[in-house]
This record gives sequence, structure tokens and C-alpha cells, in this order.
Amino acid sequence: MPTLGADMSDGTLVAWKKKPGDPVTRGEIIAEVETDKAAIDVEVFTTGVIEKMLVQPGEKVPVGTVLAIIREAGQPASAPAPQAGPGRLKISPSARQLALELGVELASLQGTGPGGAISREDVVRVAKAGGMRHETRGGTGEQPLAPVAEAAADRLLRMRQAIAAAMTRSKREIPHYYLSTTIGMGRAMAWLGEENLKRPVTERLLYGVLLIKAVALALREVPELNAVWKDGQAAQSRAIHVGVAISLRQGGLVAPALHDTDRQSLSELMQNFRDLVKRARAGSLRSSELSDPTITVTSLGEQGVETVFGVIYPPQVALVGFGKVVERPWVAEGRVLPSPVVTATLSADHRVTDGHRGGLFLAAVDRLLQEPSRL
Amino acid sequence: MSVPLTAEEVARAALRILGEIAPEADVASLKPDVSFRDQMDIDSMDFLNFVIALHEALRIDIPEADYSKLSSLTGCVNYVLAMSGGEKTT
Amino acid sequence: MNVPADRNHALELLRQMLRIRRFEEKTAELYSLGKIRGFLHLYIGEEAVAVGALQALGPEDAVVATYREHGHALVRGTPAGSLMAELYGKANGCARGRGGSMHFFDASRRFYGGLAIVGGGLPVAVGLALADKLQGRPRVTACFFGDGAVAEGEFHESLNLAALWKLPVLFLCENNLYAMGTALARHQSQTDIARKAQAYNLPGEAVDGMDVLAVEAATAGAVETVRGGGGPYLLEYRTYRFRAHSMYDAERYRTKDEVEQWKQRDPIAAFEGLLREWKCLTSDDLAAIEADIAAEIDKAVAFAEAGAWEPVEDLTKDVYTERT
Amino acid sequence: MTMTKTTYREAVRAGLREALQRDPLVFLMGEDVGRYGGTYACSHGLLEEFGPERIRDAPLSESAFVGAGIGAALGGMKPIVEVMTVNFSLLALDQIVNNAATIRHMSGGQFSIPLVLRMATGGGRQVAAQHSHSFEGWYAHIPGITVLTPATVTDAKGMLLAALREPDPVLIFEHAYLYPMEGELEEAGLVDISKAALRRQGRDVSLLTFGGSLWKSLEAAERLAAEGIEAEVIDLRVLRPLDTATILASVRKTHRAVIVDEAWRTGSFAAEISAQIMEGAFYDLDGPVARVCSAEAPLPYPKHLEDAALPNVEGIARAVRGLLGA
Repeated sequence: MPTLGADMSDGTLVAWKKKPGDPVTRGEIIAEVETDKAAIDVEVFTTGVIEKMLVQPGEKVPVGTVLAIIREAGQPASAPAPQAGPGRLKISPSARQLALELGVELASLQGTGPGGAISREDVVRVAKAGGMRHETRGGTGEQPLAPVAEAAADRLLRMRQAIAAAMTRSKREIPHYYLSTTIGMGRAMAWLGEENLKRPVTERLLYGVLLIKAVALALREVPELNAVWKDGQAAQSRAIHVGVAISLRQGGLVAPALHDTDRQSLSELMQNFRDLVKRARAGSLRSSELSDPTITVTSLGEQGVETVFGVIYPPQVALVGFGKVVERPWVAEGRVLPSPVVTATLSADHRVTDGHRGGLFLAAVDRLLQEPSRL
Repeated sequence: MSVPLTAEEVARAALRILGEIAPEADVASLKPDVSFRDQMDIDSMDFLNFVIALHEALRIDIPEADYSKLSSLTGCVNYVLAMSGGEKTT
Repeated sequence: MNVPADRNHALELLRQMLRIRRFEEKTAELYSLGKIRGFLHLYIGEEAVAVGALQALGPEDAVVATYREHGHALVRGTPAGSLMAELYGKANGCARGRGGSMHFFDASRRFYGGLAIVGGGLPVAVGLALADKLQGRPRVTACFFGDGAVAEGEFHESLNLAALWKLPVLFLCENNLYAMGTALARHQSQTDIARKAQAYNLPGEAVDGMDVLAVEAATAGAVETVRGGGGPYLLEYRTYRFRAHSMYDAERYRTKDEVEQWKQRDPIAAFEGLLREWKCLTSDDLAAIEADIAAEIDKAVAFAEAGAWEPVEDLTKDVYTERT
Repeated sequence: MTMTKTTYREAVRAGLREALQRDPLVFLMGEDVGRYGGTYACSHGLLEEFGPERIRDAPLSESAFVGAGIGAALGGMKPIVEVMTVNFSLLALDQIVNNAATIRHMSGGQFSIPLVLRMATGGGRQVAAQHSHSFEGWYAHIPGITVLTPATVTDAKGMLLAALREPDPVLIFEHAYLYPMEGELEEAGLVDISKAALRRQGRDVSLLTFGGSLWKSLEAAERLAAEGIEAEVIDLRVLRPLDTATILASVRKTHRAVIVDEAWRTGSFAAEISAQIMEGAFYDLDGPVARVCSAEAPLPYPKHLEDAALPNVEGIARAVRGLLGA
């Protein structure tokens, strides 16, 4: 069970996407895990052949539990692993497969077969009634099945508990300091307007990606903020994976990573950001997206907030909050003019950096946003 | 487009798209003249997706400057019909 | 006993017995070296039977033997190298190495095994003879078996069936007095095996199995009867094995004295003595024969050593006939 | 293709006759195949037609005459050996297992044994424990032999003729219950003895069976159809080498399997089929594989007990309903 965040202590295996004997390549999705925060796709970091599943769908296991054994290419088959524990779902192999294909949550299924076993028919019934994870967003007006709603409520509760645990830990362990600066967005917004005129609807940019890209590039200059706190010290990350806070419709939030943020063009970043938001809300994030962020960016401008004093998401050591882009009197070249501005706030871990470095970072973000075409 | 769109078709398309973006919302009971944002939880990303979906479903081009005209259901209908040369609601 | 009319034939009988003896002595050595594995039942002491009996058969006749069949295959003409390779389990063996010591096969010499379930070869021999009879071929099938097989139902069933249908089968019992470790008197109510033929209405005859000339003469007579359409014939060769049942056993079932007494009647030494007595054999002759055999065995071992293992991919080949 | 209405017994006899007429190397050997005309009258009249050399009454020496069949096959003949019933074949097990099945492989391919061994099998005729065995599954365990279980009149004849074309030993199990059964004989010549036969199409469950149990399974399928359950019926008919592909294809379609095998459940051929399904179609299964087999007891003489011990139509239907939760 991969760690998908410091607040995660365990996860429930929802379904296997592979079966023993299947070859897998690094980066492939092999399973889906339900954490307190979201349903997440688990990817593998080795290339080989799945030898054995050790955890069965429906089982909740602590982080660090081995889910499956993957035999690397060329390795001999190992001795049989211990049997799976109790609490197995009574579902036919074929029904399980079908549920996977139709995207039906196993937890939503109720068996009507002999002995209460879940059969293909049961899966089809739920699928028809709208119990599919991905396809049911169509909102045909049909009421979701009761078990699905219950499961969602349960998930929300668990997510709340997880956020509580992480934030409490953050406030208890991390000595936060906060720095705030107001950044003129006149040039950035003008450039964006022109840029979007040239772009078809599907490729237009949101100003948010300019902020994200600026943060990523500023981290190159102040890499101490791009780190995780581990075993009593900060470990700087070579790669810059900006986690973006995404609120979920049913409540709660996730902050998955946009991998290698600093190396993506604005167009790529926009496409990936859109995709990430979509998947976060559909519950199909990848495990690495949840485990990899090296810093978090959050924006509450949509809600009209001007300044955000965020709580760092452990084990990260910094968080950048953005408020609303608002028109303010702005002094430029000795003259007062109305100009769009945004307030950027850095929350940083004082164990790792001091205000001086933090100030340099915010200054870099400001400077980068004044040259939007170079972002 | 050979056959002009009707107001009903546009409204249906807009509501369908909104429903997909915000499945938890009861789109059927949206007030047509009030801004979507005041009635449901959608952000700029959702709105962008709404515009993109509208563009793809109805094959109309929507410049960014016109986004504000799409903020309500009535606004959408009027804008789209104007763009596609269809009928107009009052 | 008279001086044999044909000296060369007499020397050939001696040579064949010596071939078996030296070949098997070599296999015992190779067994202790681990070159040969599994069961290895040696024929040493019984050589006169295979050598004498097989003189009477022609190439068109068939032979069915037991797990103690090295000598029979050698005399029948299967090259020593092919047999040694089979003992090694090599693909150049007479059964591609799949049978080993107990399962020599050689289609070109109508040698049908090497069938190692005691008594199991008799019905097969009856069938081979039936095929000949149905196809009108004047052939004989010689079926070797031990005294132990006489206690099996298949012995009785086969004698009855062959006699009933007047089939050209030679039932050749190599009575070495022990069914593995059980003495004849402890497994047969009637120890005179040849007499059992009477019950099934076929001729039965006991022969001194330690005397190659007696074996040859008796078998030739029986073959003549059988080939002439007289139906099956039972011959009981009274013989003795000098070594353990398989490679090693504690020999608690017989005394050393008994073994020593029988060794005094070693068929090879006895025949050699006779030949010398009759001035048919000089020490030089013997040395030449031994040298020949030694060379043949060296060559056989080299052939086996040089052989390849059957590829594992061929493991299931020939379970069924390959379809084309 | 012409169709003739005939009995299973007559179909076997027609096959024997055709084989004897066609090839002078073919001969029939067994207990009471000649003057008596065959225990089940399958060889009635053949002695008169082909003479005692080719229709050979054998003494009650199963091991000797089965072994003689092996020897005759080695000697170039094409023997058809009839062992009166599978029960007596136990007396010839050594010949079948140690000689017929091994010699080709063990001799490195030097010798072939084109032997056809026929025997009656199965229970259901109130002949008690020693005469009611179903051991075709046992024999199917052994590599080197082919095991056929013709269940229709067409197969009774066509499989015999096909078996005689085989270069290796073939065992044919004729369910004694079937001899008087009437059916349409398709004069299509040989039957493909590498393939199972689809006897009834269905979508809900696969009934996998062979021999005498085929007809019970078909009747159960009829009964189930009246209840809205469509059972597919596969006649395995070749137990070795098994046509696994047909079995798996059916299970992949219906997602459920019930195996009907008259042998005892423990260690049965049904168990083998079940294992094949687990290995090849596990993820297609929508329920556990079910087996309908004989009760774990020697088959008793009284009818009510024998009926209770053997697979029956209602038991098969019940197993299907249980699997469907119907």
C-alpha cells in the first residue's frame, strides 16, 4: 500500500487492474485504492510480471503492506506467499472482472446469487442503475442507489478525518512562518488576453497556470522550499512537482502533483491541469500524483478571498497561497493607475528556511509574472 | 449548420453539460436568468470546461471576451442562437 | 558330450557368453561410478541360456524378454554401443535412452523388450505369435521369463491361450531358483516347472541352463516343433544368477556356500574347460577373444559417453504417433 | 448424407462389420464374441460371416487376450479386442497401462500398437457393485492411450471406424444402457475423434458430460428450458486427448458449468474438467463449478438405492438451479 500522503495510514484496495501472470511496465496502473481522500490508481515502479496478489479487493491494509509481488523480468518465481486474510467479498470471478470493466464499485454491490454471492447479474443491475464511477456523471436525474450514497458519505467522513489528522500534525510539528506580497498582474493578464484570442476554445489558458508556472520556476532559484521533511531533516527534491489544491464537489480537497511542473510549457501545463482536476473529481488519480508533490499551491481567488495563510501539507515544507485577482490603485513609474493585482502568501517551515530565503522566493515569483511570455 | 438550433436544444445542451460538470447539482431547477455561479458550485476551471463542451457540442466559436455572456442559462441561449442565426427567446 | 562338429561355432558360443559377462562387469563398474542409474539386473551366471537359446532363432523370429535382458539383446545382435548408450540414458541408445536397463527395444531385430512387469511379456508374445499365424508367416516368438513369472496368472493364461489356439510361441523359463529373494520351493507348490506344461496340453522340458550346448540343442528341437505348426513349447532352463537380484542386495535369502557351489558350475568356465579338453581352444585363442571383446566394450563405452541427451522438448514426443 | 433409424447395438455391429469387410488385418477377439454373438449382441452373426479365425472367442483370460491384442498389433494386425465390461478390464490393467500405453514412448518411437479395445461401462441395470463401474475417467488419466465414449448411434459406429485408423491404442467405452437405444445413424463415415460435440445450444449454463449421462443431461436441459433456463450441453466424447478448447469456449459463453459424470465424485474425471475450467476460464466463471456424480458407495442392487446413487435428470436440473440461484 503506497503512501499517498503523510496523513494516510491505510487504504482499501478497490480492484486489481491486472491479474497474476500479467506483464507490467513501469508507470502502468495495476490497482485502484480507496484512501481517506480519494480513489487512486496505483502505479508500479518496476517492470516485470505479476506473480501474486497478496491483498484482495475490499481489504483495508496499513500503508507499507505489500499488495502484490511483481517478479522482475528474468527472476525466477518465488515461493507461494501467505494466503489472503478474511473479509473477502463473495463475488464470482467473472462478476469481479465485469465490475472492473464497467467501473462499478465492488462496495456498491449486493449479492443475490446462491449464498449471497455477487454474480454478473448483480453487477449489471448496479451498472444500469448508475452505479458506475466514471460514466454516471451524466446526471440523468436518476437517484443513485442507496449503498452508493452511503459509501460516498462514508468516504467524505473519512476524508475529513484524514485532513484533520494531517493539519493537526502540521500545526503541531511545523513552525510556520508567513510572508505576503502583492504582485501586479497587469502585464500577465494583458498577455493572457492576447494569447487566448489566438487560441481555440479548447486550448485557452487560465491565469492560474501562470501562477503555478511562476512558482515552479521560482523554486529553481530557491530550491530549499522544494523539499520534504524526512527523518529529522529536509531532503531537497531535484524534481519540481507542484501540488495543486483541488476542492472536491462532495467536500474535502486533494492536492495532486503536476509532475515536473517547471519543465512543462504553459499549454502542456494547462492540459495536464484540466485533466488533473477532472480526474481528481472523478476519483481516478494516480498514486504518484498524490505521493509526489514537493510543494503545494492553493488559490482561493474564486471565492473572493484576497489573502491565503495556508497550512503546510506534511511532509512538504512550503505552501503558496494566492488570493483573488482584483483591480487596485497601483503605482507604476510614479503614477497611480488601476491595475489587477494578486496577493501571494508563502507559508514555510522555519526548520528548513528563514524569512530571507522566503522573501527571495516571493520576489522571484513577482519578477517571473512580469514577463509572462517567458513563462 | 443546416438546420438552425432551437432555444430548447441549446438549453438542453447547456444543462446536460452543467450536469456532467457538477453531477451533484440539481440543474433542472436552475433559474434561467440568474448566474450559474450564484446557484451552483462552479469555478473557473469548471466554466472553462463548460465553454469547451458547449463549443464542441454546438460547434460554435466563443471568444474569451464573450465568456461573461454565458454566465446564465438565458444568456447562453441568446448568445448561442445569435451566433448560429437561430430564433431568439424573450 | 562330444567334440563339436563346428569349432568356429563352438568358439562363437564361448565368445558370446564372454561378451555378456564382460559387458555386464563393465556396467557394474559404470553403475558404481554413477554413469548408470536406476535398477541394473545382471545376468552373470546365466549367460549360457541366452547364448544357447538364441542360436535357434532366425532373424525373422521375435524375442520378448524381461528386465534382465542385456545378454539377450547382445546375442540378438543389437550393437553393444547402442545398448551401453541406453544404459546411460543417452539419445543414441537402442530406445533413445528412455527405457534404460530394463527396457531394451530393437525393431530391426524384432526385439520387443525389455518388458519389466513380471509375467507381462507372455501375453504380448502370444499376440505376436497370433499375428504370425493369422498372416500365415512361419515365424516363432521366443518369450523369456523367470521362475517368478510362473506364479503370475499371466503365465497360466498365456500357456492356455497359446496352446488352445496352437500359436507358435516358445515359452522360455529361466529358472534361476529365486523370484527376487523368494526361493522356488517357497513360491511354487510344484517346483518342476516344465511339468506345468502338461496342464495346458503343451510339451514341456527341463534343460541344464549352465550348459550352453544343452540349451542350444533343446531349444533347436523346440523351435522345430513350434515352427512346424505343433503349437507352443515350454522349456525350463535350470540356471543360477551369481550376483544380486539388482545391483546390490544383502543376499539374506541364500547362503554364500550355495552361491559358491553354483559358481563351480560357471557356464563360461565349464565350456572353456571343455573346449580346452577337446583341443578346440588355446590360451592364445582366448586372449584374442578377450582382446576383441575388451575393444568392443571400450568402443561401446566411448559411444555412450559421446552420446547426446534427448532434448527436453522431446519429452512428450512419441507418446502418440506424430500426425502429419 | 443418409439417415437410418437404428439402435446403438446395431450401429456398433455395423461398424464392426464394415471394419472386418474393409481390412483383412482387422479381427475381433474377446469373451463370447463368436458363437454367443456378443454379450450385448454387438457381434451377432459375425462369426458366420467372417469365420472363427477373425471372430475369436477367447477364454476368460482378460490379461492374456488383451496382451495378445497388444502383441498382435505389434505383429502388424489391427485387433479389435472386446473386454466384456469395464469391470473385467481390471484384470487386464497391467497390459493396458504397462504395455499398451508405454511401449511406443519407451521404445523411443520404434513400435506402434494400433489396438482398439472396446468395453461396456456404467451402471443403472441393477447388476450391483461389481458390474456397474465407470472407469473411463481412470483410463483417461493415462497418456499413450486414447479414450472414447460414444453416446449416439452415429458415434458408436463412426468412432469405432475412426479408432481403427489410429496408430496407437484406443479404448472405447460403450455405456451398457445405450445398446437398445434408438437413434438416427448418419452415414457420414468417420467421426472426428479429436473434438467434443455440442449437443444443445444454451446461454445460461454449460452441462459438460459424456457417455450414458449425455441423455440425462439433455433431458434435464429440456426440463430447465421449460423454466426459462437455457442449458448448453457438451458431449465430451473424447476424454483423452481432451478437447479443452470446446469446454472453455462454452464456459466463457455461459459463465457457469455443471459436470455430469457417472463415476464417483472423488478423483473423478469431472474433477479434471473442473480443474481445466479453473485453469482456463476462472475469470469467466459466475459461480463455482458444480458436479453431478455418483454417490460415494459401491453401487447397490435394489432399484431405489441404485437410482439414488446414480446421477439423474432431476439431480442435474437441481444442480443447475442451485448454481443459478433459481
